[in-house]
Amino acid sequence: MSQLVPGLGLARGMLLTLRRFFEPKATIRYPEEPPEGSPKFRGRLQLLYDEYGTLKCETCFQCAQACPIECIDMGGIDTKNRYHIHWGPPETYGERRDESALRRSGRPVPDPAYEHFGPIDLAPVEAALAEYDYDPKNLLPILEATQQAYGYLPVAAIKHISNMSGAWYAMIYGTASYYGHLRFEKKGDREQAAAVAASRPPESSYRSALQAALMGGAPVEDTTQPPAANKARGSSKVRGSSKVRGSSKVRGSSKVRGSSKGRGRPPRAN
Amino acid sequence: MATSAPISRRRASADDPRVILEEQVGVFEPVPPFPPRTEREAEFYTLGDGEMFLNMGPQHPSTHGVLRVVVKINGEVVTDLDPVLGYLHRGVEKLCENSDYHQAICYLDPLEYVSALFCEWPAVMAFEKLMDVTVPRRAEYIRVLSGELLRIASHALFMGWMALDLGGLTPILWSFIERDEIVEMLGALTGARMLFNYYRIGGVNGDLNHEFMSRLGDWMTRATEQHDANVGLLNENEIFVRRMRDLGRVDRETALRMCMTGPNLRATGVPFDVRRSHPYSVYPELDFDIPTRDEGDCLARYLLRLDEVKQSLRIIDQCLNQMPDGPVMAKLPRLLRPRPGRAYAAVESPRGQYANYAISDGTDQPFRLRIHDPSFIHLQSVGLLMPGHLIADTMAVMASLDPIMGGVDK
Amino acid sequence: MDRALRRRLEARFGDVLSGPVRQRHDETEIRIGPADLTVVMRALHDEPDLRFRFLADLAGVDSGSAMQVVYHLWSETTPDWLRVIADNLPRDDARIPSVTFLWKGAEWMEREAYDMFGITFEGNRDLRRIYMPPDYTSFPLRKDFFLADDAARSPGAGVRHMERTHSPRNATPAAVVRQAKGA
Amino acid sequence: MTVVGRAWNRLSLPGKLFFTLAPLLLVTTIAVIAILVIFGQLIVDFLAANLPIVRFVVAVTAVLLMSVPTAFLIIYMEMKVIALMNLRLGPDRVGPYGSLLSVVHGLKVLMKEDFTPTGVDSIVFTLAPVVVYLASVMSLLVIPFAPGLFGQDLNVGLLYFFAVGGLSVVGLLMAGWSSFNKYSLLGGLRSAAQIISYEIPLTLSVVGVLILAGTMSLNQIVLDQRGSFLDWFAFKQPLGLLIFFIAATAEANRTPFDLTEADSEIVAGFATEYSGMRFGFFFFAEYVNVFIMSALIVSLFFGGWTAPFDWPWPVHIELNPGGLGIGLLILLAVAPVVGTLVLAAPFWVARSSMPAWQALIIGFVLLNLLIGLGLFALAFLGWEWVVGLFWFLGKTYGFVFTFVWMRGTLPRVRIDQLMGFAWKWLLPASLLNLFVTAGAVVVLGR
Repeated sequence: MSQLVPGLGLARGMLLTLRRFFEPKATIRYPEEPPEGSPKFRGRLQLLYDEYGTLKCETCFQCAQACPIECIDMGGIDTKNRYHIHWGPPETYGERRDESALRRSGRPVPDPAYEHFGPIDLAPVEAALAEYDYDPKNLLPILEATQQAYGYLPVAAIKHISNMSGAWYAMIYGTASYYGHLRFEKKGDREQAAAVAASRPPESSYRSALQAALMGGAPVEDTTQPPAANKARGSSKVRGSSKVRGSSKVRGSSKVRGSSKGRGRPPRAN
Repeated sequence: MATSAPISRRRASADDPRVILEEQVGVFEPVPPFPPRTEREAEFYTLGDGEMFLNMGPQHPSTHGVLRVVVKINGEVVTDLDPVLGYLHRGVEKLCENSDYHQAICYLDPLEYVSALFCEWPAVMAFEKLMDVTVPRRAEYIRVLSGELLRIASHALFMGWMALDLGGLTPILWSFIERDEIVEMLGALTGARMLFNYYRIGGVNGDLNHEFMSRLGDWMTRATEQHDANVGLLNENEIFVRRMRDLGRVDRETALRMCMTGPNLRATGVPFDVRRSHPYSVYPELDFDIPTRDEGDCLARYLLRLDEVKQSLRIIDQCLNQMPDGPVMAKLPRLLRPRPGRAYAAVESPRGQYANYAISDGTDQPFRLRIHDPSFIHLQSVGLLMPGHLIADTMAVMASLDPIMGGVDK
Repeated sequence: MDRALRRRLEARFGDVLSGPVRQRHDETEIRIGPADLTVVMRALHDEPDLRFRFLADLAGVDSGSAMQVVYHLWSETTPDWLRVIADNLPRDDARIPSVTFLWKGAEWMEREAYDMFGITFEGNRDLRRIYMPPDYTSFPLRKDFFLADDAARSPGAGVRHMERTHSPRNATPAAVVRQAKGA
Repeated sequence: MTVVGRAWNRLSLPGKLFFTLAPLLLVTTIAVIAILVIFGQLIVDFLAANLPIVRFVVAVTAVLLMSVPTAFLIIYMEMKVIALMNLRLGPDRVGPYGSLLSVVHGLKVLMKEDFTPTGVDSIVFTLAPVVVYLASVMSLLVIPFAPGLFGQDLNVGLLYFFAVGGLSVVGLLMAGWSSFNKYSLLGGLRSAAQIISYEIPLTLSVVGVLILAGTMSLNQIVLDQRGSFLDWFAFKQPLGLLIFFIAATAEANRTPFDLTEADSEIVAGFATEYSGMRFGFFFFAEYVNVFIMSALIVSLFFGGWTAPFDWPWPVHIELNPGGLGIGLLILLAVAPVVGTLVLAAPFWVARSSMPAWQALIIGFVLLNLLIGLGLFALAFLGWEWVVGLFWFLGKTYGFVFTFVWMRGTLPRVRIDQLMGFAWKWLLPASLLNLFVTAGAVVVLGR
């Protein structure tokens, strides 16, 4: 048709653009209206706090080991207030990247045991590993043998196990922290735990926050005054938590959550 | 510009300001500073009578991604052309060798960044072959569904780019709106808008959810007419048609010799589509045609992609009808250590046959992962299609082959 | 798995095969020496009962002990992918005839294999580096490639990568190399 | 001294300014008055003696001054219209609906570094933008905006227009050649080939109009078309109009003929190496060209400033406010208040939630709008040049919109198609048009 009448196609195109000229527009005015994040949006990493102002993160490393490009670098205290543990690019790269690169290039593989935990003699670990032929499925016997050798599980040993057996450090750590009879520190070695305990908010602040949350009454003032920061954080989180039950739980930091704009907006027509 | 005397400028040395350097500036001749290494290079970098080099890219506005093309022109006529790659090279294959099987999938994502699922798919299939995993049928259907959606999005973007390289400003934004809807719903399904790390070994990451299905249904009701309205701007436009017809023509023998695949091969009349010629996933159960066209010029490639969009819509409809129930992931150990072996898997990406060749040595990391990218092959054939056309057509031909530099440079 | 194809291949190339015809899933695999490549490829491409007209992939492989070049072919005569492995190329000087006389499109794939593995394809008239800069000296995808050594040779020598900066001192490959040399 | 110094130091900044400026102002005023008293007669005689020169200088100044806002307006139009056609919102941050964005662009261009790359022929490189800009601005001189409102009524106006407009090729070629860049070179050569080959159909398509009008002065041509819109040359010269429109698009380097700065092929054509205000000159010149081409199409084919139909009820207004006497004062004092209250009342009644002051503000704004409209209506009916300007700008911006619309829609043609179209189709068509018109004039008389 348009081949017969020259210029007809052009005219149609012009008419189409003229019609679009009056149609509703698709632009999102970004800073004013934040884009809709779907509930499954994975783009944002954030640490969640529970109602009492403590981190929900138990440093179980599940996220770190699930992260495909090893971009999560985390350290902290585990829930039993036991131990300073660390996971992140240094270890992952030091252990996995260089190890594999060297393994393939036929060079001596370095021992990535960490200096700041003090290098140890890894011969017993090697023996245990060799006994159970480096198989992560026999993790528990290996760990027990290691603890038998050292009396506890040194980090260097755990890292060596993960390095040799190919199992993730986080997996071994999770296994070891699950069984009660596996220790991470020498008997009677509690300085670090004490230091850690000093930095945590006292139980009383939790009790007051709990009362505030349950019976809504004014939080009872405890005799030992808690650190101001913790108290403020806890109370603020009590406010935030009521908002969490809104529709947009997943999207956004507590700021967006708190704003009335974030919640009652209809989905984008598009 | 070929000036006899080199333009030079005196400036103080960065190391020692008292030292004054006489340096040549302002001139960039694309001729490499070293003697030609190959026969072809020697032939290309010798100028004939009245010829000159024009260096397009890597900062040229319309080379998709960072591509550098050294064009040998005689007036406005392109006599020869030499693409220079590697500005986006990330060594993905090496990265995959040093990361375990799950991580490798994620590294493959940003290769064809406009249709990322098709980069994961062959790798996932190859790994499944390596460890003899059978994927649940629901997962296969979800893969086909999302893949075809992404194919439509990619083709929509192709049309926009095509028009943009011909100087039309509007279609690129319309097609981005069209693509944005699809990408939004895929974001609801996979959790990411562009680099969805969604296909997993033995299934997919997460089942269909309500938001995705509602968005999809909303979109399917108006997809066809919206698409027709968008392409109505160009299909009958005399200027467009006259420019695209008989441009960059290639016959089927040459196309086969150039290892072309996908729409560019089908535009020459060869009905080679991996979905049919080497069926994978659940495509044998689905009913769709392989559109082909006989004249292998840019217009044919453009129109062929429009037909493919319609076929993809058909496939999506059937997927939604035949979607079975069941799990979306096979039971797998956390630590994957396939037996030593080799596996080759290919899928039909919007640009052609996208293939991966994986070798396992028994460890938890692939011993070798070869990535075969169709854009790489098609970009190579630009040098074959271009000579005799004008500078203005260089970008048009390149756009009609639709290479993605992320995939070309790996 | 296409048994007929296997029989055909054994009947046709029985003498040049350097190993048994392996079949797994939908792949058929034959191994030949680099010397026979031209004959085998031409036969596969031309002969009416094979007609492998379509080169699906060309990959270089460093098996640690020797170099390989792996071709994947497709034909309408069989539902399988045919994988031709040209095996036992010496690692120091790997040479193999090019297949650009059949598939001109193999040119860049061979360039890539050359760039990444240092395999020389005789007959490819444009065998340059394609990804790496022209003054690059090593071949990244070989198994003996090691970034630290390469960085020492490259213009970026002395630049510390982030992982090096963060990781403990004795775990840096440079130290490792030193240890290896010392030991 | 110290006294004065201390007093001076005590002054604040405004005070210092006042005490500096006030004496200067006094002195200048006295001087000016003195000069006027003494030489006033001489000056008046001198100006009266060579009025054309004065008129020319004034006209050139006015045209230069109006070219920049025109460019701003058209740039904003282009941004906004294309955005709306793309289903975008376009500029919406600076000023109401982003209408000040083009002004910001102008300021940005002014503040950018005016960069001269190494190796360019710096003199030619610097002169080229000026040539291009002047070529387009000088063409504005002969365009009749309204009865009595034009720079110069040359009797060879059209020739002057084409001659001056042709100068822009030289500028583009200079830019392309001097800026030491292959893209620029290609752009310059393209522009030379394109503009020169489209000059011919452009000129030939007008000849029909010249034959019909019998004059080359644009003002006369417009005057010939006054009356109803049936007297416009568009209906006597449809083919000429089509050819002129296409050729004008090519002349102004607009899509689909914008090969000169085809960004997807040759990066920015002749303007690749330019930055800062030099680029700004090219930028403005392009849009001023759009305005000029639209204005020329309107003047030649659509009756310039003449209304499409005569105003059916001719009104003659003579205002003598003095006649009202004291009533005028009362009116001026009372009318605004009463009007505001009257206009505010309905809002205040209608919406109980609205506080009174908001209603008053609305009423005041409405009142001002009404008064403004009334004044414009009076002027429209009373003064002819307001009518002329109204119609002229209306038609012209209609065509500007068409140019922008085409840019939003059409892809770019190839260079060989472009030349082939000019020489194979437009040239014969314009010749045909010319012969037919001449024959018709000979046979039927004018």
